[in-house]
Amino acid sequence: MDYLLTFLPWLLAAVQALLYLALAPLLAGWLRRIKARLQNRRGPSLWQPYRDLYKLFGKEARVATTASPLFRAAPYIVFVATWLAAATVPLIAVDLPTAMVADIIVLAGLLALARFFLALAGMDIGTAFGGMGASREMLVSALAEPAMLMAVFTLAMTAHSTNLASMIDAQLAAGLVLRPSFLFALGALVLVAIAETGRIPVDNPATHLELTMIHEAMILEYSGRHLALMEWAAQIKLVLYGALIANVFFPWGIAQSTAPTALATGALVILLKLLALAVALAISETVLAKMRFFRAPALLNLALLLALLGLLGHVILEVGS
Amino acid sequence: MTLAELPLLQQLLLVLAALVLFTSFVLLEQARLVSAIHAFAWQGALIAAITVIVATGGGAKHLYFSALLTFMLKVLLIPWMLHRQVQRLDLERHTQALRRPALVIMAAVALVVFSYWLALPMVAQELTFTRNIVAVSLAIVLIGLLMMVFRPQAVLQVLGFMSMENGLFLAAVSTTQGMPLLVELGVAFDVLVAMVLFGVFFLQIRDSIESLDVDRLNRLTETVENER
Amino acid sequence: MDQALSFALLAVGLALASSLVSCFAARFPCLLRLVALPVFALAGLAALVAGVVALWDGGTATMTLPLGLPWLPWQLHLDALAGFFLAIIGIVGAAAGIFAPAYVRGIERSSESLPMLGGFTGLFLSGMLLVVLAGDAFLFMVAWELMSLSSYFLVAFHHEHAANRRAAFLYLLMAHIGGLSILLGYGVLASFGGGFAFTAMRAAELTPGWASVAFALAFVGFGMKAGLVPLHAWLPEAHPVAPSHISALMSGVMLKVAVYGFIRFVFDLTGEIQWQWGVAVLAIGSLSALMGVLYALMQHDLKRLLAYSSVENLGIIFIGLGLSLLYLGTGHRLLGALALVAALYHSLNHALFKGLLFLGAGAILHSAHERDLEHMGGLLRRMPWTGLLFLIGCLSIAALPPFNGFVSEWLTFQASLQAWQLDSGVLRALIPIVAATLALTGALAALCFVKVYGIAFLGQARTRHVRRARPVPSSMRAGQAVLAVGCVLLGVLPTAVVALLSVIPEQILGHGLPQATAHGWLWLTPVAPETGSYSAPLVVALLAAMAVAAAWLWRRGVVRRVRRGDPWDCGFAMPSSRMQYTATAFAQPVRRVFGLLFRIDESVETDNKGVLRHRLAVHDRAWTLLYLPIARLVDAGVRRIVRLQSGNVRIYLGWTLATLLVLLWIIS
Amino acid sequence: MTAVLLTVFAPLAGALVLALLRSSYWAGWLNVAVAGLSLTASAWLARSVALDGEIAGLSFRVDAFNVYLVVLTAFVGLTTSIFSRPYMAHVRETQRTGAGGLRVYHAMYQAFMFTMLLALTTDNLGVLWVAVEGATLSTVLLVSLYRTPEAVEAAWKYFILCGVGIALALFGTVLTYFAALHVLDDPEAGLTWSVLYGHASDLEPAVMGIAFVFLLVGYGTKIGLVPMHQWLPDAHSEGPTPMSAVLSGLLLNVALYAVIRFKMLTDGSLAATTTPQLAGYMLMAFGMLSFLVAGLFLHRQRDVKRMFSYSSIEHMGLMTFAFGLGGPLATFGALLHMLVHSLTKSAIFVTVGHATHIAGTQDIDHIRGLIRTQPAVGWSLLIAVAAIAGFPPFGVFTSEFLLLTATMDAQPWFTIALLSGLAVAFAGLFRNLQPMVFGAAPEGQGPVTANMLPVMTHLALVLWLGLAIPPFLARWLDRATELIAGGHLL
Repeated sequence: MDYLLTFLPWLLAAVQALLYLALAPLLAGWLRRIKARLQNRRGPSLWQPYRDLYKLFGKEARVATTASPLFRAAPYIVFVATWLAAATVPLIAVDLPTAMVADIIVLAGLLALARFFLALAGMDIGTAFGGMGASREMLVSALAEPAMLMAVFTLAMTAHSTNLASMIDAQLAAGLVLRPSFLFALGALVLVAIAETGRIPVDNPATHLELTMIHEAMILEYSGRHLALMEWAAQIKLVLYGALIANVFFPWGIAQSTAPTALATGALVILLKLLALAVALAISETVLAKMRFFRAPALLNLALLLALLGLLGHVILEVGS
Repeated sequence: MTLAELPLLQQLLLVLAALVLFTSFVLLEQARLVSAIHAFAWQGALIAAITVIVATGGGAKHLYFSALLTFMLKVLLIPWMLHRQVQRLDLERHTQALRRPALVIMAAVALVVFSYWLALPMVAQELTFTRNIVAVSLAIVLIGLLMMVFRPQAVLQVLGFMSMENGLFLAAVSTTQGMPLLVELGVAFDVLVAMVLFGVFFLQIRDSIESLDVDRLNRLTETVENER
Repeated sequence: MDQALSFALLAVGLALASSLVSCFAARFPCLLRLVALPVFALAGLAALVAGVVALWDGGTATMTLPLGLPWLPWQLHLDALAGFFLAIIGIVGAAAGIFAPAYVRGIERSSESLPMLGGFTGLFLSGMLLVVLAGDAFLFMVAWELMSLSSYFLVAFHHEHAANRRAAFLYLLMAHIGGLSILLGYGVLASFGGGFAFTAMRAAELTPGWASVAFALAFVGFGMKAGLVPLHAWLPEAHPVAPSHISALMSGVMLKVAVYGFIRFVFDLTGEIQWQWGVAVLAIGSLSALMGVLYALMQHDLKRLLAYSSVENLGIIFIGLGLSLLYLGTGHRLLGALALVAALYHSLNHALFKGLLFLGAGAILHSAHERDLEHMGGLLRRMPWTGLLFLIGCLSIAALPPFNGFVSEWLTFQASLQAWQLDSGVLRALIPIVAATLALTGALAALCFVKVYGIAFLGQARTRHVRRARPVPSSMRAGQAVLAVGCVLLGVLPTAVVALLSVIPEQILGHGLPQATAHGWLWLTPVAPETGSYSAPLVVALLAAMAVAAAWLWRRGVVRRVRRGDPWDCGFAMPSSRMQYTATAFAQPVRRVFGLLFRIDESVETDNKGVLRHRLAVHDRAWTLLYLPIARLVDAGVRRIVRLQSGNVRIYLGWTLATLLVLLWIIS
Repeated sequence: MTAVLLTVFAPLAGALVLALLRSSYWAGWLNVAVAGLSLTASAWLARSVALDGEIAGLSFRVDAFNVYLVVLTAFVGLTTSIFSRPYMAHVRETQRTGAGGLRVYHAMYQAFMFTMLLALTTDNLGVLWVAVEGATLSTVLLVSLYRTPEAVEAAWKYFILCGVGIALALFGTVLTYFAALHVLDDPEAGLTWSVLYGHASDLEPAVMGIAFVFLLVGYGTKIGLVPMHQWLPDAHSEGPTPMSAVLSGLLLNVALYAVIRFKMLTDGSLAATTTPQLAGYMLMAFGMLSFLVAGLFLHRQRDVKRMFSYSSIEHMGLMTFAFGLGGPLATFGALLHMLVHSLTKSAIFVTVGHATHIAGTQDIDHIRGLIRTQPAVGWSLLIAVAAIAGFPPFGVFTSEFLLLTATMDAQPWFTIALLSGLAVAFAGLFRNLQPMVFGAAPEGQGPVTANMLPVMTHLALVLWLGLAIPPFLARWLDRATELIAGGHLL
C-alpha cells in the first residue's frame, strides 16, 4: 500500500506529462479558432492541429544534403527538453516529484537547452534565413530571461523557495492576498511568455514572410516528423507558460491531494484557466500588430522594468510587515 | 669684544682674510684670462700668509709646512702650469667679460651674507682666535662654485675650482689649525693630479670643439635629439 | 594528509624536471615531445591525486623547506582549499600535457625555440603549484611572480610579431603591478601579525580601517590577475597569442590561482570580514560578467572570444565570492559557505570547459590553420570528434542542464535567493538585481556560444583551407576528451562534488553545508529540500526516458526513410557558402541593442572600382577611459623631467649650488 | 692585517707594473691575475673577520659592514677584468683606441680598484676622501678613452661635477674634524671614524648638521642622487663598457658607504636634539626623488648604456631611501640590495657590451633580435633585466620585498610612491628591452666571441641569493645591520 503511495505521485506526474502532450495541440487549435472568430472567419476545427501533426508524422522527412548529424538530432532534443520542462510545472495537482527534480531555475535552463539546439539547427544548413532567425531568437530570449527570472525571484522570495510546488502551496496557504509585487510580476511574466512563445507583437507564428520570421526561420528546413516534433514542442511551450501563469498566480482549484475528486476538479479548473488565457491572448493578438524587430527590446525592457518594480515592491512594501 | 681690543696679530689676520675675499671677487669678474690667473696666485699667496700667521699665533708647528706646501702649489706651480696651458692654446689675449655682472656680484654678496649667517653657530664655539674666518672661507668656496656656474670658459672654470680648493684650505687652517699631515699631503697630491688632468682636457676639448667654451659641450642631452 | 603533500611535491619536482629536460630540446627536438611533455602530464596527474586526497582527507599538512630568508624559511601548507586548487591545476595540466605533443610536432622545424616553450611551461606549472602550496607570504610572492614571468615568456613565444610583443609587455607590466599591490597587502597583514607566515597573519587582530586597506590592495592585485573589469585589458591580448595549450592553462588555471589567492587572503587570513567588501566585489563581479560576455560577442577571433568569455566567467566566480563575503559580513555563515561553494564549483567548471574550448581552438588551429570565425564553417563534418567535444564545452559554458556550468550557476542563484534573510532592505534589493544580471549574462553567453558553434562547426566552410581540414591526431582528441568527460560528470553528479567541496568552508570558515547533501546522492538541496532542490541524475534519466518515448511515438508504422535534397531556403537557388550569416552579422542585433557600451567605428566606403567596402571595429572602452590617460600622464611626466638633463655643465653646477644652499637653509 | 694590506696594495702594485708593461696581450692577463690575487686576499680577510669580529690597525679598520663590500668589490673587479680582456682586444681591433690607450686602461683599472678598496678599508675620514677623489681621477681618463667628442664632453662633465662635489665633501670633512676637536684631546685621532663614533653623542649638533649637508651633497654627487646625477649617464655611456660595469657596480656603492658612515656619526650627534632623524629624512627625500626621476628617465632612452645607468640611479635612490628609513629590516634589505644590485648591474653591462659588439652600435633602435642572433647573449640580457626589475627567484626581489614591507611598517604612505615608481621604471626598462632581444635579427648580424662566464657567475649568485641566503652571509649582513641600525634580525 505504502509502496503504492510512493509510486502514485510518479504515476500522477507521468499522467500530467502526457496530458501536456495531449493538451498542447488542443490549445493551439482553440487559439486559432478564437482568432478566426474575432476576425469574422469560421476558421479550422479545434482538432486541426492534431491532424496536422498526424499528417507530418506520416510524411517522409527531407533533409538537405548539407545538413550535419546535429540537424537530425536537434528535433528530439528540443522536443524532449521542452516536454521535461513542461512536466515540472504542476498542471492538475501540486505535489509532484518532478517539481522536486527540477525547480523553476532548472525549468528555465531546460527551455534554454531547447532554444540552444533550435538555434543551432537553424544555422546548420548554412542558409541566410536560418542564421537570421537563430540570431534574433537568441537575442529575444537573452533579453527575456532576466525579466523572467526577476519575476520568478519575486515569487521565490515570497515563498522562500524556488520549488514550483512549494510556491503554489505558499500561495494557497496565504489565501487571497493582494500583493503589489505579484501584479508587476504577472505583467512581466505575461510579456516574457509572449516573447518566448513567439507570439504577436514580437513574432508571428503564422507568417512566412521571410524578413519577419524568427521562430519559423529556424525551422524552415524541417519537414516530416522533424517538423512535427518542432511544432509540437512549440505548442507544449505555449501550454507550459499558460499553466505557469495560471497556477502560480491563480492556483485556486488545483488538486492538493491525490483524491480522485480533487484531481478531477483540478483538471477541469486548469482547462478553463487555459482556455480563458487563450481567449485573452487571441484578443491581444487581434488588436496588436507585429512590431519591428528592433522595437522588441523596448517591450522586453518594459518586462524587465515591471519585474524590477515587482521585486522592489516586494522588498520595500511587503517584507517589512 | 670689539675689534680694537684684539691683539695686533689677529687684526692683521682679519685684514688678510678680507683681502682673500676681495681676491675671489676679483677672480669672479675678471675679464682677462691672464690677470685672472694672477688674481688666483695672489689669493694663494694671501692664504699662505694667513697660514704662517696662524702657525706663529696658534703655535701649531706643522702649519709652517703646509704654508710652504700652499705656496709651492697654489702660488708657483699651478699658476705656472696654467700660464703654459694658456700660451699653448694661445689665449693670452683672450678676454671674456662676465655676463650680467651686477646680478652676479649681488649674488656673490648674498652668498657672503648667507655664509656668515651659517657660520654663526660655529663662531659661537670659542676655540681659536681665527674663528671669524670660517665665514670667509665658506664664502670663498661658494663664490668659487658661483664662478663655475657663470663662467663658460674652461680655464676660468678650473680657476673657480681651484679657488674652491683655496677656500677649503683656508677653512681647514682657520677652523682646525690644519688637517692631519697625511690628509694634507693627500689633498695636495690630488689637486696636483687634477691640475695635470685639466691640462690634458684643455687639449682634448680644444681638439673636439675648437674652443674652450663649455657651453658648446652639449651633445649629451636627453632633451633635443630624443624627441620621438 | 602527508602523502597528499608528498604527491604535491612530486608534482612540483616532475614539472621542474620537465622544464629541465626541455632545455636540451634545441639539440634533440624530439625530446620535448617524447619526454618533457609526458612528464608534464604526469606532474598534472600527481597534482590531481594530491588534490583529491587532500580534499578527501580534509586535514592539513605543513612542511618547511631549507630555502628563503634566514629568519623566514619557505613553508608549505596543504589544506582542503589548497588541495581543491591543486586538483584544478592538475587535471587541466594533465589534459594540456596529453594534448601538447601533437601541437609541438608542428613547430619542431624551428627547433631553437623549443627549449623556451618546454622549459617555461614546466616552470609555469611549478610556479602555480607552489603558489597554492605556499605557507608564507614570501614563498607565495616568489611563486606568484615566477608564474607571471614564465607565462610572460610563453605569451612572447611567437615574438616575431610586434603585436604579440606588445601583448606580452602589457601582460607583464600589469602582472608586476598586481604582484606589488598584493605584496603590500601582505605587508599590512604582516605588520599586524608580526610575521610573514600565514599562521602569524591568521592570528593578527587588524583594525577595521587597515583590514579594508589590505582587502583593497588584495582585490586590486588578484583582480588584476583574474582579469576583472576594468583591469582586464591585458587578458584578451595575452591569452590568445600563446600556444593553445598554454592558453588553456592560462585561462583555465592561472586565473583560478588568482581566485585561490583572493580566497586565501580575504577569507582565510584577513579575519573579520566586513559586508561592504562584499558589495564592492559584487559590483565589480557583475560588471566583469556583463562586459566580458558582451565583448566576447563582438569578437570573431576564436581565441580572443574565449579570452573575453574568461573575463565573464571570472566575473561570475567573483559574484559568488561577493555574495559569500556579504553573507559572512552580516553573520549568515551557512549562506556564506553556500556562496563560497558555488564560486569554487564554478572555478572548477570554468577550468574544465575553458580548457576544453581552448584545446578545441588549438585543434582547429592545428588542422585548419585558422583562428578567425569568419573563415570557418562546416567543421563538424570535417572533424566530428572535435566537433562533439567542442559542443559539450559550449553546452557547459552556456550553463545548460544537465552540464556542469548549470550546476554552479544554479547554486549561485540559490545563494542569492536567500537574500530575504538579510536585515538591510537595500542589500535585499541589491542581490536579486545582481542575480538578474547573472541571468542576462547566462543568456548572452548562450547567444555567444550558439554563434561560435554555429559559425565554426555548422553551415558551409567559408574558405578553401578550412574545407580541407583533417581530423586531429588521437592524442589531441584524448586531451580534450579528458576535460569533456569531466564536464559531463560534474554536471551529472553534483551532489558528490558539493559533498567534497563543503569541507573547504568547514576548514576556513568553520561552517559547512550540512543540509546540501543530506538527502542521498540523488538530491542536491543547498539549504533545505523545500527551498529548492535539483537532481541532475533524474533529469538525465527523464530526458532519456522521454527520448525513448518520443522515438517510440514516431516508430509506430510511419515512413522511416529520409530523403536527401537541396535546402529549401524559401525557394532560393542553392546558396553559396558566402551567403551564410557571418559571425559579425550574428552579433549585430546585440551590437545595436547594447551599442553604448562599445566604442564602435563603422564605415562604408566605395573604392575606385566602385566596390562597396564595409569596415567595422569594436574597441574596448577601458582603453580610452583608463589606460591611455595613464600612459599620457607618464609621457607628460617624462617630457617634463628630461629637462633636467639639459646638457650644459654650468646648469648642472647650478643645480648643485642650489641644492646645497637649500639644504643649508633648511638645516639652520 | 697582512690580508688587508695585500687586498689593498696588490692593485696599486699591479697598476704600477701595468703602467710600465708594453704588451697589451700580457697586460690583459696580468690584470686578471692581480684582480684574482686581490680577491683571494679579500676572501682570506673575510674569513679572519668572520672569526674575530673586526680587524683594525695602521688606520685601517675592517668590520662586518665593509668587509662584505670589500669582497664584493674584489669579486666584481675580477669578473669584470676577465670580461674586459677579450673586450678591449676587440676594441683595439676596431681601431677605437691604440696600444697606449690600452696601457692607460689597464693601469687605471687597477688604480681604480686600489682607490675603491682603500676607501672601503680605511678608518680615516680624510683618507676616505682622498681615495674617493682618487677614484674620480683614475677613471676620468678612461671615460675619454675613445677621444670622440662625446667621450671628451662626458669626461669633462664627470670631472667638473665630481670634482666640485668632492670639494664640498672635503669641506664637510673639515667641519667634522672641527667638531671633533672639541671633544677629542688628540687632534691626530680627530678624523679616525672609530674614535669619532665612540664620541658621536658629544659632537656639536649644529656643526655636524652643516657638515652632513656638505657631505651629502658631495658624496651624493658620486652616488648619483638627483639633482646632482647628471654626470652619471654621460660617463657610463661614453666610457668603455667594463668601466661602466665597475662604475655602476662599485663606485656608487663606495660613495653610498661613505655617506652611511657619516650618517652614523650625525645620528649619534643629533640624537639629543629636537630633530634626531634629520639625516635619515634627508636621505629618504633624496632617495625617493632619485628613484622616481630616474624611473621616468628610463622611458626616453636611445643609448642602451645610458638607459641602464639611469636604472643604476634608480636603484641607488632606493638604497638611499632604505638607509634613510633606518630600522633593522630596511637596513638589512638595503645592504642586500647593494650586493645584488652590483652583481646584477655589472652583469647587465657586461652583456650589453657583447650586445653592442653584435649590433655594432649602442643605439637601442638598431639592436634587434639578439635571441635569434646569439641566444646566450639575448637570454642573459633578458634574464638579467628581469632580475634587476625585481622578479623572483632573483635576489633583487628579496631585497625589494624587504624594503617594501619595511616601508609598509614604518611609513605606509611612501609605499604608494614606491609602487608607482617601480611600475614606471619596470615599464621603461621592458619597453626598450623587448625589441632588442625579441623579434627577427637584421641582415648581416652575426654572433661574436663572447665569454659569458662572468655573467653566468653573477646571475647564478643572484639566483642563489634569491632562493636562500647562506648563513655566513646572513650573519655578516646581520652584524652590519646591528652596526648601522643598532638592531638584530636573526
